[in-house]
Amino acid sequence: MTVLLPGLVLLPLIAGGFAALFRQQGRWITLATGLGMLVMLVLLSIDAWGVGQYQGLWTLGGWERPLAIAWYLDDLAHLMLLLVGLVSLAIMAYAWFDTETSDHFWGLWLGGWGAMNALLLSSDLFNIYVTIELLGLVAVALVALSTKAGAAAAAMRYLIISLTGSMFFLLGVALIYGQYGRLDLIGLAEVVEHNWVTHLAWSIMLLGLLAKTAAWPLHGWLPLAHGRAPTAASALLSALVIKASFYLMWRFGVGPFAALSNELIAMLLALLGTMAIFWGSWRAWKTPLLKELIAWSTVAQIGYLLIGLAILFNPQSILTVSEQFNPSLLLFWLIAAHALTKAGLFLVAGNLILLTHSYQLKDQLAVLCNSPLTLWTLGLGSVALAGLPLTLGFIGKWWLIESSVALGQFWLLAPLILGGVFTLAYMGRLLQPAFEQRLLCQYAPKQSDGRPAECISERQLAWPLLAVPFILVLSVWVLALFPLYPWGATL
Amino acid sequence: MFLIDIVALLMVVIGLVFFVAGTLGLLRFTDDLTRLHALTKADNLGLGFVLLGMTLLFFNLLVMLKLLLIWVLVIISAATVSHVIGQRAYKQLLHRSESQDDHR
Amino acid sequence: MNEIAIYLITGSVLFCLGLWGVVMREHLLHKILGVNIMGSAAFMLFLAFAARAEPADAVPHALVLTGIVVAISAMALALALMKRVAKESEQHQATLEDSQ
Amino acid sequence: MIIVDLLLALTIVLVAARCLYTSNLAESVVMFIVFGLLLSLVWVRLYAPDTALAEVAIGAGLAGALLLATLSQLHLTHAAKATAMARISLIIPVLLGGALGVSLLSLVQPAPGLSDLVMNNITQSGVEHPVTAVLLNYRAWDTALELAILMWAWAAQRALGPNLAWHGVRLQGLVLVYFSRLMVPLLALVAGYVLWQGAYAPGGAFQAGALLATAFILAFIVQQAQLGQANPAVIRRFIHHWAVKLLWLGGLLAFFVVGLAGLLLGYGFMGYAPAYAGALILAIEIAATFSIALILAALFTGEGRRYE
Repeated sequence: MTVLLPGLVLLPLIAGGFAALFRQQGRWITLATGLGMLVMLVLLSIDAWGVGQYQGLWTLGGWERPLAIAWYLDDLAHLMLLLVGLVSLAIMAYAWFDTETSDHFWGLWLGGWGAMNALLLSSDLFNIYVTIELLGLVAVALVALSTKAGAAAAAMRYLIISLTGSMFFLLGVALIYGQYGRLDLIGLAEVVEHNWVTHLAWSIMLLGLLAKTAAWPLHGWLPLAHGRAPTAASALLSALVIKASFYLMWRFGVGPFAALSNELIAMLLALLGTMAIFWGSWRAWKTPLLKELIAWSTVAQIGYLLIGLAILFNPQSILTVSEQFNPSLLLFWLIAAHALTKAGLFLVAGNLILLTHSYQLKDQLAVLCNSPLTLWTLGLGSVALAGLPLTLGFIGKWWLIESSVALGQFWLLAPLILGGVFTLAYMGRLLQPAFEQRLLCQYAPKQSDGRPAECISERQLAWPLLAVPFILVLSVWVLALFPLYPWGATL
Repeated sequence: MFLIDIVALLMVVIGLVFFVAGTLGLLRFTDDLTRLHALTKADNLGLGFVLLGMTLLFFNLLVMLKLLLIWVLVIISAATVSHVIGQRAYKQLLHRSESQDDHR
Repeated sequence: MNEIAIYLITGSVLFCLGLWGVVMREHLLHKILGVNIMGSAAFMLFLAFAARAEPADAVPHALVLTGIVVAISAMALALALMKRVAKESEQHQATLEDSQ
Repeated sequence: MIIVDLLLALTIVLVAARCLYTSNLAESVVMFIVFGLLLSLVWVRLYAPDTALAEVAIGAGLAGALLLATLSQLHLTHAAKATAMARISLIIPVLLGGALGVSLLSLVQPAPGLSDLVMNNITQSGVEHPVTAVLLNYRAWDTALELAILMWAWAAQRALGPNLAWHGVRLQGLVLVYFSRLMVPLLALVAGYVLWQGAYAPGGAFQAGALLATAFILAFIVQQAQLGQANPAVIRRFIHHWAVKLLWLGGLLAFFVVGLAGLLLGYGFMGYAPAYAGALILAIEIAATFSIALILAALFTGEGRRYE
């Protein structure tokens, strides 16, 4: 193992430590780190395209597997590493130009990035617990960075839920160790059998992870935390942090605990997902606050991911992996589409708040009439979020629909299709008056400098603040044009 | 050997009796200063007896020295802590009697 | 019935008690202590499993040592956050009642 | 001995219940400290002296100090009384937990675990004490990440903004000063001893770090109590001096440097050359001890900015 994989974890952790301790230099440390990480991610992907020498199992410390901690890099982990890296870089670029970014942000998120990478690579139950705790602490601190009223309470609620979820996970790990005497996922996959303790442990871990992902009945903390966090933090949390616990459910469910999957648990997850789509969309439709609207939409979008999980966990599903094609990885594109779109939308919301100094949806419409790029970003983002054809989300959603039909679960078509309609509906709350207003503005009385009255223009902002969200949202469309599988085989 | 065991056991039991007495005082006495008195005096003596019993059981110079060190450290910290608590309790007492004077 | 059975049951009861504190008590300090008690309960299960082997299995011991430091870190953050919540709330009350 | 276990188990459950149930926060905190002390007894009964040491120092001692300090900074120290429903519902966790525990009894007898693997490889690991071998050799990556957690818990705490003011009482007399002059060097000495002993007996970086942190905190509290809070606390400024801050990262850096060196020399990431393993582990442990001690102390003292 050359230095690439450890570097992806160590570099952000070391740099983040320095950035946290010496906050005045945090920005510049982050810039250097970001460039370094970009280079490493590119090198890793080039390798995956050609040789693939990094793929597979790595045991740390030169010991054999049950004793040592193992890392495991496969296509899914690799794609997640890329997604986390690119979205982080984009959001950090935004935060660089955002005048309200706290100097605590850099050190905190570098730590979160390192924790995320360590989590994605890890193949050891207890090591995963340590990484999710690190990520959880960072995430809570990111929410608490905001000085807005209620941010501390939202962060506190998030911390309590997150810690309780971790404790459930830890209890599950303890039970697994008691039953099998080992913690490595690969080894567990070989020995796991049907018995009460194993089922109990897996359910407890699943429960903890569902709470950390903000699945439907356990979602209460998310709109508060994501709605009140600073802009860049909201984007990171919604795009990446909740995906970490989702990734773990996916990993465990098809890895060590695949033998335990049954139709009951799949049905339960599908129900939770359905409820999440309906309830999240409804609340997004009702809320008067822009950021809370986007946060509630995250709750709804998690519903899609849960339905995807239900399909993965259903033993009837046909998930044969051929040379060219691993169908379950289509779910990854749903994650990627959501991460990219949601990051973009939260950044746009941040722009609108910067311009109007208001969190209310109705105040922000005034900006849109004279802000073509913001309007385009919102429009493209809404369509991408709804998962209409030609976007990346459609690839994932189509797979969900196809699989539901193949499984005979026709009722799932209702949430899957209606969810997209709902998305357009609640995003339309922002878009439809904006288009109307834009028309009105063109005929409105002009000021002396030629700009329409009572319009705040996006041109008051630095251009990167507009470009970053646009690029994020556009990438959801562009990626859908490219071949599905970046490096050929088995993906 | 057997005799030593019995003596050691006796010491530990005596120590425990002192502990029980100290705890009773802590629970039953009415104000902070007397509680402190019950606790520190009885417990230090109790700990001394228990440790004495232990030394007899092990009868090893190194262990003896360690146990002695424990006893000395506990006594020092107990004295300091009760000094601090006592000051606090005394101030509260003064404060209370002052406010009673005000009422009259 | 040996000590391992006793501590397995105690650990389970403690975990549920901690969860009760997190869910049912309003004050944040109780919630924080509840989470810590849940963690200690998980440690108790780990160590009870370790004590089955002769000599005791060292791996869970190391895991619990790591876990204790993680728990104190989380507790330090939680207490600091609780103080800020109490300061920002109108009655200086450290509960989550006014956050909805 | 089974009676001792039963009594201990019963007491610990009652103490935990009381800790969560009472509406007096001070009582809650004291009960939690008692809970930590009882836990360390349980750990001793479960043949885990290392964790017992750490539990006393961290779980009861440091956590207790943090909790008491928090209590002195809060305005209100009474929570709402538990409602009647909450009181009745207390039966649920006891029954549910009991049922859960009984259902786990199938795990009592066979003893799968990594004990044999740990002992078979111990000669290669550089230390004689199996727990230290697991912590700093077999599963060193966990330990490194855990130092990162400490680091980021501090960063997160700092990100929350200024701390609340203390409601300290100014003490008369110099008893505390003399006490700290005796105790701080002794604590440092014991920390060094515990660290050194970790190679072959219970002890190591965690326990030593916690002891050293206690020394810092003791010195800080004594200074606070004797001088009153208007004076700048020297200890806090020492801990937050930029050169000392480098030591905070020392543990993490030592792990990473040694880990990468192992990678480049062909022993795998986080691997050691067996011949030098003992020395490398000791070096890492020394760095980690300072990191743990300084960060834990900094978590207690705060950076110094206070709300007015």
